[in-house]
Amino acid sequence: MQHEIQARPAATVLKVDLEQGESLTCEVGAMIAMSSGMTVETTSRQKGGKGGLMKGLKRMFSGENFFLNHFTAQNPDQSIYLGPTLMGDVIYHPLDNATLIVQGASWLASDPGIEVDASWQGFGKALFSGESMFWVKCSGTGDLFLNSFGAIYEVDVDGQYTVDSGHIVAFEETLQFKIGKAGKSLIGSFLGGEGLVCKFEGQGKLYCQSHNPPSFGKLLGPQLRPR
Amino acid sequence: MSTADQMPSDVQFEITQRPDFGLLSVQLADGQQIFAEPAAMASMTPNAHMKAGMKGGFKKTLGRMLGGESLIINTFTAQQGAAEVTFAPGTPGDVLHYHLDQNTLLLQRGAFLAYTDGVELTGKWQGAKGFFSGEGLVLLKASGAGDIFFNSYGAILEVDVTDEFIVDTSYIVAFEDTLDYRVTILEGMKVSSKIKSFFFGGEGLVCKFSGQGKIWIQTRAVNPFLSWIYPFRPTKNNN
Amino acid sequence: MEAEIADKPSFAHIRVKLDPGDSIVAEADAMASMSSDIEMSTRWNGGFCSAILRRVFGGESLFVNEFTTRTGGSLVITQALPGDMDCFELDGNTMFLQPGAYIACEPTVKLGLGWAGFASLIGGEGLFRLKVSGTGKVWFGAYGGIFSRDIDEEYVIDTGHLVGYDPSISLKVGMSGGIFSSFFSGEGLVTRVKGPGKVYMQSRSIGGLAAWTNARMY
Amino acid sequence: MFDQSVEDADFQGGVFCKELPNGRASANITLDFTSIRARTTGGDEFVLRYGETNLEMGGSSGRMVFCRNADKTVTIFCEDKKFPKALENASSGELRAEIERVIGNRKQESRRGWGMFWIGATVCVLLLIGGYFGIKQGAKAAVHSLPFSVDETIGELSQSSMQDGFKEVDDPKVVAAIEAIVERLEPYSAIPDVKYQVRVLDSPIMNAYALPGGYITVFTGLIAESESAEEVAGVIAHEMAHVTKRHGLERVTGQLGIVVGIQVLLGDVSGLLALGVELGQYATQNSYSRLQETEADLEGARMLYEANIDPLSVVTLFEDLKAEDPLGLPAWLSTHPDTQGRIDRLKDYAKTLPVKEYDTYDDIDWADIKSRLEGDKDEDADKNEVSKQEDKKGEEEDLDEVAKEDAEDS
Repeated sequence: MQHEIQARPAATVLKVDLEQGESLTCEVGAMIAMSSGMTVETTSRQKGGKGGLMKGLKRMFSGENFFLNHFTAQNPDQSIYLGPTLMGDVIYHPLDNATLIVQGASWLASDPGIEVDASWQGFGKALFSGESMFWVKCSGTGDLFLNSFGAIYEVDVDGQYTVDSGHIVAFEETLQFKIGKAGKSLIGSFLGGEGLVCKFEGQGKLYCQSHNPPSFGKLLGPQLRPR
Repeated sequence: MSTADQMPSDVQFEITQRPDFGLLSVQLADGQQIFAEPAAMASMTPNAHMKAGMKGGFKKTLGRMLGGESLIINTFTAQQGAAEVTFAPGTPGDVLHYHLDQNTLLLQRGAFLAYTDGVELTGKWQGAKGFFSGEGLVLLKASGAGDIFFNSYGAILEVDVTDEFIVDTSYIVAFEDTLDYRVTILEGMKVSSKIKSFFFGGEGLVCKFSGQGKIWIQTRAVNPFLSWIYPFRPTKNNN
Repeated sequence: MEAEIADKPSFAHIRVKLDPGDSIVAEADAMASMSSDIEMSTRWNGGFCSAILRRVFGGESLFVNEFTTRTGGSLVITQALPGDMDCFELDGNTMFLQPGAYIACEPTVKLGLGWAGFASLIGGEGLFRLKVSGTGKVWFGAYGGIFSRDIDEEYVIDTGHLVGYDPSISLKVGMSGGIFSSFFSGEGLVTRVKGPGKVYMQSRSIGGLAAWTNARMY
Repeated sequence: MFDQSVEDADFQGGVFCKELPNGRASANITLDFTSIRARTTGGDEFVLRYGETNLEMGGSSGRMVFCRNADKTVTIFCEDKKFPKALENASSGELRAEIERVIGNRKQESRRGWGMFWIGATVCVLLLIGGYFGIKQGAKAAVHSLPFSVDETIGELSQSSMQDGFKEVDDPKVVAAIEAIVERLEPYSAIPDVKYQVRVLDSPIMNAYALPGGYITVFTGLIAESESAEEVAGVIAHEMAHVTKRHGLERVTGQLGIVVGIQVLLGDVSGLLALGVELGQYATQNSYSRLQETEADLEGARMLYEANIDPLSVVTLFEDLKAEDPLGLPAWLSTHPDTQGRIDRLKDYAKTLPVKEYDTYDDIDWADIKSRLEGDKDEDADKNEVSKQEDKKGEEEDLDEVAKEDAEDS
């Protein structure tokens, strides 16, 4: 499987070349275009896996779709173009028998060997960070593609790192995150618009997005026709 | 990303800020004209004279309207010396240039930004396949000889089709009329999963292009953006 | 201090590296992430009264955050809009920014509110403008890409595309064409700026995006 | 005791080391008598002797064990639940103290986490409650510091933009009668020089409403159902009280104020607070109206009393209303205080007033006014049926917010 990421960071598109018989599991609605020798299968489970219904439901709670689309090349030299649904970036993160915790809706596509499941992140964190209660947990070995709103930048955490809520895309399972205040005082943090932030601890990779979708939505929304 | 920029052109232009916020700036020689969709002008030198009007008679205007464009086309003319006009579409996305040489380009609804003298713009009836493709019954048809500038939502990918190519219906920006397309359900799907894909999979209906020619694909679709922004819209006060 | 604007023009954000003793002031909620050796403190955006004025008329927040460090660290500053950012360095001079365009500055820069005049209001650019003066770098942002023109005499800018300008620039409201054309062209009123001086513009406008979105909503 | 099974046990985990490509690799971990061994998928082997190993717990689950050497150049990590126990056994107790320390830390942290959660939740609730009352009072004060001309402008705009589809009654006698009622009350209104403008609309609705600035509308239904001019005077006084107490403006700013207030104070507070605000707004609107209704009842009664009209004249009308509302919905469900409650409050208030002789509207022949409307009705009864349907529709769609809520009063 070869891939190429083009037009970064806002209108990013992912082109994946597949050999005959190779498959790619994608987020529903991510396919933009493809060559004509491909087939698609829609299921709620990992390709060839079991236990679809519950997994699908859990994924729904984490902000992903109930279904997954598995594209398979029937002929040699096929390619497929994938894109996130909103303006944003795509990154490549290969997994080697490891786990990546991904913020809901940031998973774009992965090797069929990677299990895309949801993991419970805790009530308190969800309440205070404004993030979802379930996050997507991608584990296994193979290629993994994530998307975001905003450009994605990578941070190698060794010790502590602070991220404003709404800017997390994904992090390796070796990192722990807690909710904390951004500044010295809690009130100050709130007045400064930062409020509670996510503090990462440990060692591992962290992916952040440069922009926060709700902030943009709140600026544009008032100018739109009422619903 | 595109070879269209090397095409010959009748007008001196530059497209900057590609592909996310493509901005077209046109340098008009004294007396030269360019025609643009309403509200596209971002800035201009004061000697660029703007005039709004209908162009191309009733039938062409009606065709354009059905193709998702406005009744009005603005004409910018350089008066007393060279003038500069910059055009920006409303959407975040790319702007592309294409030089027509007595051939025809089909554009998705609302994709047209500006054109030079010699280009004719009208609508082209698509019938049932237009209906199923979700792109509307009428596409915009640009023909004649001259430059046309069109815009997309997201970046534009240019694909040279030599045989067959499949594009999700919401991502088509433009294609040369040497290509034919039909709306189809993806092959190799079982009946049950066809239905599932159609309702839940989002990838049920696609356009299958065949023949030889260029097709331009945008990297984002509009509908997901509309549904994302929905909760941010103000609510009607009806209590 | 090292500051670099990354991912221009669509998702521009500032990647700042602070050395001990450096500090940077940023708009509330502009911090996206930071290393743990950065300290954040919140204070009024100027004095109490001017902060309130700027909040109400200048589209800026009531508070700003100041980031400092004892051991050195890095942080990422961003804006709510997907779009471009640019930076200029003040050397005792003044610049005007449209409401909401300010993102960050060095602590030596003064933020004030200026009356932009009725021409600006009628031109759809708001009654007030943000006045930045003093010495140091100022980062500002826009929706869409930022492009600039050095104006000698006069230049015509569509409503909603103006981002910032030199104090030597004056604004006038005009029609984009004749009465009929102005009304039907979708351009309506435009801002006529008179130089000499530099104007910064954005290649998209929120109004344009809203109009485009509204046309597709049901 | 030496445990055979531990030595054989394999754990899945990983290694951090600068020398590895990418800085990390997944690894197979085994434990022997002296050390932790990790063999990566790339074939590299890393060994940590128990004596030089420091432990830490963390990871996204909080249960991942990190084993590090003193200079932190090699880290072996494993999330297996059995790993800590196996480590304790294999190291023959050498790492027991370390393991107990990290597990203890984790438990303490978890407790602290929950503690923080409850404190945070309580503070949020308190802030919401505090903010709600603060803003409610603040909005009221702000409204009353604005000049009354603001009310007049809003009222005028609302009145002219309302296309309610009702026919205005132009019978000079009817209009004069209602105007006379208003004139009599006018000198006693709390804000002097309010220019009251009265109109009578032809509709069977038993109602009247006021817009800010003094625009009062009476429906013929109210006149038809009333027994005397004094009853109608009671309703009109209530509406005039809405005007002088500036309830329309209060409500508008109350709704705007909460959002603006929170935004001015806090800037951008997403998620939870936004939800809280919306809920708070809803609650405010409801109790605002109830408070305002009560306030208007009492202020109306005061005006009636000072104008020498029996403030209890309206009670008979209320009793009719009560009979029409057999469900007797409790007050908290609606924006209107329950009718019996209103009657009781009025009676209580009347008791506090010094007894005096009340006048009646001798100059108005109420029976005549009513019969005039009756006559009108007979003439175009059919037409009314049709327009009644349209009226209902018009009421739902066209009346703007202030007008509509006021139109529901009686």
